[in-house]
Amino acid sequence: MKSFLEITNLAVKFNTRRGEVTAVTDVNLSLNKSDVVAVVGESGSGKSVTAYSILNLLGKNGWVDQGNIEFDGMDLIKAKKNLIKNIRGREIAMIFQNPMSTLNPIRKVGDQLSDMLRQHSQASKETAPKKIAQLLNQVEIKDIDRVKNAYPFELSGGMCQRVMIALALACDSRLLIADEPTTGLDVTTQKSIMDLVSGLAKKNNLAVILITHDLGMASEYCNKFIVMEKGRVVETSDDHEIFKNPQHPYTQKLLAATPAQNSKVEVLTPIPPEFLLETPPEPSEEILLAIEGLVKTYVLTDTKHKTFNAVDGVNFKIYKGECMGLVGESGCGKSTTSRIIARLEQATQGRVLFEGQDLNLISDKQFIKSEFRKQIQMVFQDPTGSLNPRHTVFQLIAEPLKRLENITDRSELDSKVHQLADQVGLNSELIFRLPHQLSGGQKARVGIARAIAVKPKLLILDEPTSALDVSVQAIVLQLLERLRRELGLSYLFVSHDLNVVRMLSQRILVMQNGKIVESGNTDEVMNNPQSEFTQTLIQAIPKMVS
Amino acid sequence: MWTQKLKLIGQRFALATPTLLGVIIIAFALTRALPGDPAVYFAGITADEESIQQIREELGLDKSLVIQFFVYCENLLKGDLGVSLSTGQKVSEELSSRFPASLELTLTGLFLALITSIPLGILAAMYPNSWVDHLCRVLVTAGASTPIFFSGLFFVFIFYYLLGWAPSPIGRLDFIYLPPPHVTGFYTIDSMIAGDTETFWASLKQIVLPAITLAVFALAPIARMTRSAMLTALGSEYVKAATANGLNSRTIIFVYALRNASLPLLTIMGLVFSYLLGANVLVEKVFSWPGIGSFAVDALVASDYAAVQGFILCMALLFVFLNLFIDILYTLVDPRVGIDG
Amino acid sequence: MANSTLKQLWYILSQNPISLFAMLLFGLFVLVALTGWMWIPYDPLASNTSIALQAPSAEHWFGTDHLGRDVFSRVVIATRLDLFIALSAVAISFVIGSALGCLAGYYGGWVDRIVGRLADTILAFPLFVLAMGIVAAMGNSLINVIYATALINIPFYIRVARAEVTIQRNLQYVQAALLCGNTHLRTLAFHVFPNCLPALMVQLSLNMGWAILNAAGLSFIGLGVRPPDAEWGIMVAEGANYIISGEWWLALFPGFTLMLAVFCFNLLGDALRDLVDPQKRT
Amino acid sequence: MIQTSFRKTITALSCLLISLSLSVNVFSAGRKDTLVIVTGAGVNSMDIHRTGTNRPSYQVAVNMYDRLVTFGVKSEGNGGFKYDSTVIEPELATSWELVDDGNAYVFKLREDATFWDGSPVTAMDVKWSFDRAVSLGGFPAVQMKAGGMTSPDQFEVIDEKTFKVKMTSPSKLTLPDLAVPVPIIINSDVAKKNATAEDPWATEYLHKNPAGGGAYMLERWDPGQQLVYKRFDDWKNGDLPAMKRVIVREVPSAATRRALVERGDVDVALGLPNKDSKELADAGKLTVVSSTIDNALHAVGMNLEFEPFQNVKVRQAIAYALPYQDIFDAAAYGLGEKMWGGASMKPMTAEWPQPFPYSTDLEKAKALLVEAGYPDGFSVPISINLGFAQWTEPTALLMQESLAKIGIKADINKIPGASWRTKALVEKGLELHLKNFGGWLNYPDYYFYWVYIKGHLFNSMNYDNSEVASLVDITLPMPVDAPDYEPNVKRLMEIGFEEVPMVPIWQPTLEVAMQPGVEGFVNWFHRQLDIRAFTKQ
Repeated sequence: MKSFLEITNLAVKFNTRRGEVTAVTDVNLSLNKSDVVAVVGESGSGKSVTAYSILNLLGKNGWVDQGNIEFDGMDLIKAKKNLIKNIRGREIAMIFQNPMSTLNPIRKVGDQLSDMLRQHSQASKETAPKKIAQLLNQVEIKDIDRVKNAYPFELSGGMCQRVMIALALACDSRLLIADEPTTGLDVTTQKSIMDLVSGLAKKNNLAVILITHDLGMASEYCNKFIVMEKGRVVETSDDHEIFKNPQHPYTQKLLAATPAQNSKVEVLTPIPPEFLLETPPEPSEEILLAIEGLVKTYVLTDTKHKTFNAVDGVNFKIYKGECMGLVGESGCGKSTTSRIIARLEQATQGRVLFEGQDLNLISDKQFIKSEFRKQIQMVFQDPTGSLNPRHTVFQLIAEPLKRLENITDRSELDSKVHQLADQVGLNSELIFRLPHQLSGGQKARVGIARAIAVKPKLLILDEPTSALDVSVQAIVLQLLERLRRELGLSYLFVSHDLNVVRMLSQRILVMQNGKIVESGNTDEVMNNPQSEFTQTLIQAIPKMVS
Repeated sequence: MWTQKLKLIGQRFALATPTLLGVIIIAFALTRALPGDPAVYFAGITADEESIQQIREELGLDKSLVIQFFVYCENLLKGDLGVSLSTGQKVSEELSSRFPASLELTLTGLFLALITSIPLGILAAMYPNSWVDHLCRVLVTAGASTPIFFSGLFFVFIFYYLLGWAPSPIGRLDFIYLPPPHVTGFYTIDSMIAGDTETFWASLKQIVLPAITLAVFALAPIARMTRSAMLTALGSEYVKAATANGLNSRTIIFVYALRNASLPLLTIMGLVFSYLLGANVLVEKVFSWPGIGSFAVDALVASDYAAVQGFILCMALLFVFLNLFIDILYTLVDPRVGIDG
Repeated sequence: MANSTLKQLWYILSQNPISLFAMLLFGLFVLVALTGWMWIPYDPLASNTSIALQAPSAEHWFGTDHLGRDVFSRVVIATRLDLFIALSAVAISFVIGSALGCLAGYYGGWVDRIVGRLADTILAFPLFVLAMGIVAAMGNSLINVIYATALINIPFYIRVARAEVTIQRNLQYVQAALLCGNTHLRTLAFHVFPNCLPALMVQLSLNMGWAILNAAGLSFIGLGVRPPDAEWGIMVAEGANYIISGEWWLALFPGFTLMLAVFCFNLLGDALRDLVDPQKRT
Repeated sequence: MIQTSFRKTITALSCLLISLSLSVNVFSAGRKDTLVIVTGAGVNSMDIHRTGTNRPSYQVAVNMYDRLVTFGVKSEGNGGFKYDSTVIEPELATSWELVDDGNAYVFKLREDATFWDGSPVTAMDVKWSFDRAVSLGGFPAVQMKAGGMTSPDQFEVIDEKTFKVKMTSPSKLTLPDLAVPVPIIINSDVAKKNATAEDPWATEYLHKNPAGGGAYMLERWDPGQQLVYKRFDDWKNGDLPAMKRVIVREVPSAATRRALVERGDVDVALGLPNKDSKELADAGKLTVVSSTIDNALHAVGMNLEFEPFQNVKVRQAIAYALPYQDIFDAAAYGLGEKMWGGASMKPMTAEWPQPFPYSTDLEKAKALLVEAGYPDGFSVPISINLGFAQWTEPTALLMQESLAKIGIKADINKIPGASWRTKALVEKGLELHLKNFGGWLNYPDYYFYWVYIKGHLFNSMNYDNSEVASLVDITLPMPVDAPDYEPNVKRLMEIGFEEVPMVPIWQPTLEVAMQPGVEGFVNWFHRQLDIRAFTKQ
């Protein structure tokens, strides 16, 4: 008997500015009713393309070049437009990443639900409101009346995703394709959304294809696994065996790189690098940075004189040679704190004592000329956006040397840049490339090389790996750890991901609503969290079931 | 939410004030810098020094510029725009009698442009890089590239002089008709109100050719904006999601894409409108249309301060109110305005 | 690297035959502007009343005008003047407008407000009428036509530069530049501004067309270019009186060439925008 | 589906457009007793005495008001008429005589003449109107002054129907000056009713509301668009006009005016460019009237403030360097009277204007320049009035080309019509310029009075010659049949020939095209429209 959904030998091509590009080849997938399949892979692996080709959503420039997709006996590739239209949303539903932008921004949520219901004749004008209430209730939305009459921008990301799920459930479809449904959401929200999806799937007997880059999430919620790399399926497994005993080297690499509850930075690659096997030096007792009563107040523009404290009385210290983790969800004030320390913003109140000197007392002009500008540097979140697209790698790394060290001699610059590139493991033939010709990991290395060029004492890492694939993240984390040990740097590691922070940091701060709610040694915080918020955070981390 | 929106509208009003002040100052400075002594101009053909001086005093031109400016502002507050020296009428009367003509023409042009260019833009966005897209692009660009004085002249030549399809280019109505009783000032509407279909057709015939000339010129910005906004909307996540949800293409294009695309379209309408008002000047010249554009050109040539200033103020006011209107419309269409703004 | 850009260019051009056409046309116009004086068949200024108002023929491809001058030679020679006016006007508005726009977008606050008001004030006038007023007030000369055309285009550069800088300012490379010890002004000038150039270049190309139209419109109503200099707008204006009497070639050829030039710049702007940002093409 | 709906919309739209265009009925000039005239310039006031009233508005004074006297009108045989400067005819006055040793005129007013409101026209009305003309200042006062009338004291009411004008000294210009458009007779009762303390002459009221007794009344005036006249059926001061209603529509574009008359949409097109007029005449479908304007010249002026032009040889060199025939062909299309190639440096007759004794001779021009000490020429801007670009532009272009051949480099300086007066006539600061002036009163001495006397408005050349000044002074009041008149005038012309501060090129014409069957266009010295004589079959 044929399975519920059967993809055989799928090959998809796209017409792009660089000519015809094959996105996936030879993809096979089969799934039965009530299966929850994870399609795992890093960016560019072709996992989303595979999902989109099921509903023929490849857009104008993409097409299925080869292969077959059969759904419940229907050939979806050769299907007429009308048939596909009726299958979309009715038989097979889909939810996407960035729920805020997948809902029509200027149409009320209720109307969008009603569009869907009426399109598929699930309700009439009269019965729609009742049905909508039912649906919203199903996705565990409490204040149904408010949500129904709300525009998407008035709802939180998690709420929007719930609405999307409600849309997907509206017609009792039998297959749900979830394309990275939790990307961009906070960890705690992630968990509740995934719990909801898996609960509903069980209840409604839904088959689910979960497309994700997160092995942890896959292992927690799915029962079948497909690993993809560069448009090909590299490994398939019908059970959790894959986590214990991965066959393909890529799966092994991926598995190693995925931070688990207990993984250490040195084991993020299948073969641990030598330098990390040495025992790390003990952090010194000397205080490098002390933050005292830091407050940052913003005036809200649309309302009269209403203010909002992004950072609300923060105190902490960083010792020399130490990595301090700063964790919190989006909007908690962690970025503002780091930007104030990096002197990209001015504090409203409080002191930033760097080696005993209050930086807030130095004017902007003086600061640029002072030693402190060299001593505090930063690595940014977005490896692409943080590199000037018109500068070559050489120019990018040389910029701080020219500006802050006043090195103008070309040969001196040349040797320094090469040395730095070498230090961060950047091949010297990449040195005259432009950012768009580099991979994500290479860009991250350039960012790090630039930051350490002027030999700073404190390096602020602002979510340095959140835009990277896990395998790249692993290498970058190892690089950072190596540099800290070799150069005796101190880090302030800002991230939303406790699991990542944990691996590099000796101590951890947890921030919520502009305040620090928990601080302590990494092991203490992870194993014995005191505040309720930290507990939820830790619980929300997907557990690798193995 | 509504109080917030009202507040926002109030803010827009406040924002317009410095613009208006700037306009008054620029208008004043500009017109005072015009060459040619109006006193000499209006003294008549055989006037001598003495009578010129007499007229100069009469016009207040012997006083300092600062005083002239304050006198002007004072008069302005009283709603007195002065007397146009070249037509001899009160500027306020002159403008109000000519304004409907310009507005009727501009709006008709805009309407024609909208009903042709929006479908064109949508078509082009639905089939990007197809022949439809290319054709649309070439057509609208050619329209925007044609100097309006050139197209106007050739339209008259072809459609009036050679083919005789269009009526003579002599303004809003042919000689044989009398203007309909004044209600809105728009001859087409007023004649409908009066139930005079003959005059209605006559005025409609007069307006078609100049309005088409204008519309051809305005096709491009609207069609291109429609196309790009539609492309953005059609390529957006929510359209993709709506497609995945199986909504039919009619709903997707009109309810999901077009309504979102109408927002950027709205914002350029103000610009298009002012663009058309500027183009009006030349069209009114070619078609002898008795609007404020041709009035302003004549006034400018005659160094007619009061008229030029009145015209500029009238335009600025119109523009400010138009933008306000667009803002309000925008607030009504886009629920997000006023919340995160 | 250069190779891939070329490849991309070729792809865009092959997808868009019209852009290709515009590029060729642009090359032709530049060539004509640069070399026209060498190969025109007649002196564009020499009158000969005995052959006035002759229809296009083998000797006079575009016919002759009311003074017996060769319309073809005049149309060709006018290319240089028209492109010169447009280019200088656009260059001035580009420099001033983008500088103001960048400052406004980068610093925000009162700088933004003042610059914004300035742009709004200029835009509150029907631009063509404003240009007329400026030329009439400052004196009827070519240089004033250039200034006037430049002034009315400034708001557009302000807008584009401001919008672009507002986007760029929030990208992290700006903060990285600051961390590298650049002052704000330096960051703006050497990091942000170059990244706004593509968008500004698109505006520049589109504005070239606009500037030509505007200058031609002004000379149509008798402002700016002085006879006997050949300029398309003035030639259309001179020819306008002869259309009804059947001497259509006086206005048609310069008018058509004018249209073609503006057309070419508009399409070129489109093509540039395609190259810079395919999503934004309008 | 969407496509089809678009297609439907577009089809519907094009159907609408086509049906619109097809249903257009070509309106041929209309009913028999209505005349439609298109003109380029618009009327801006109903009151010729008011400050700021433009020239086209003088037609209101001509058609809606009467004067005491008028000039005779003679047919030119081509459907057009021309005023006769030698004949003064009755209008409101039935007779007049010179009294008090030629120091005053006494006019008898028509007994049954009434204003539009039916009230009789009295000498009091005339007095009030003339007082107004000399009191309001500005243009009317200056024009009255040319006829020797400067003060209300000069106007006296003898009885209801008898009126006296006293002159300060006898002048041949006084009577003709009463026939120009300025001294109109206003219904003083109506005017006084609408006068205020600040505005005793009712300028505000009369500006918009004519109050007269002329042949036509105002039916409708849309400033900037049209003026509609309605016949005053009780008009007694002349033959009752044929047309009951006359529509004067403003159409600024000359080409459109031509198209309108050529397609038969209007009866009369005024102010046609010479070229159109010539072509329409050649086509033969329309009646084209082309007649010269008395006492008017299109000329090149040379400003004596500019150093080279102080040398008479340079001025003569310019006069020899002008490409007269080319200009006449390209700018005038051969219409008008040639003003070059005169036989001798001494005028044979007192006829004015007459050709100046210059013609194109570049050799001679070059030689004169060398003699004058400018062998390499010099450079000088040619200033032209954009308001008259039709003729000034081609003329300047051809001049420029020709002057270059004798080494004079001339750039063309275009001046908007509005600034022309200030720059050319008031500041008198234009070095080389194209000028045109026409004297309302057709006497050569009147022309010299305005143009050749230092400080006078139209002497844009700053020409100063004491002999001319004294000759004009003596000749101006002199009757034409006085023995000294002809020699004086000849001498003036001789000086003009010899000294050439201005070089006339041609005497311009007035061009009008009319539908066949329409007749009665009158070429007046004031060049404005007189609708009273029009007839239509």
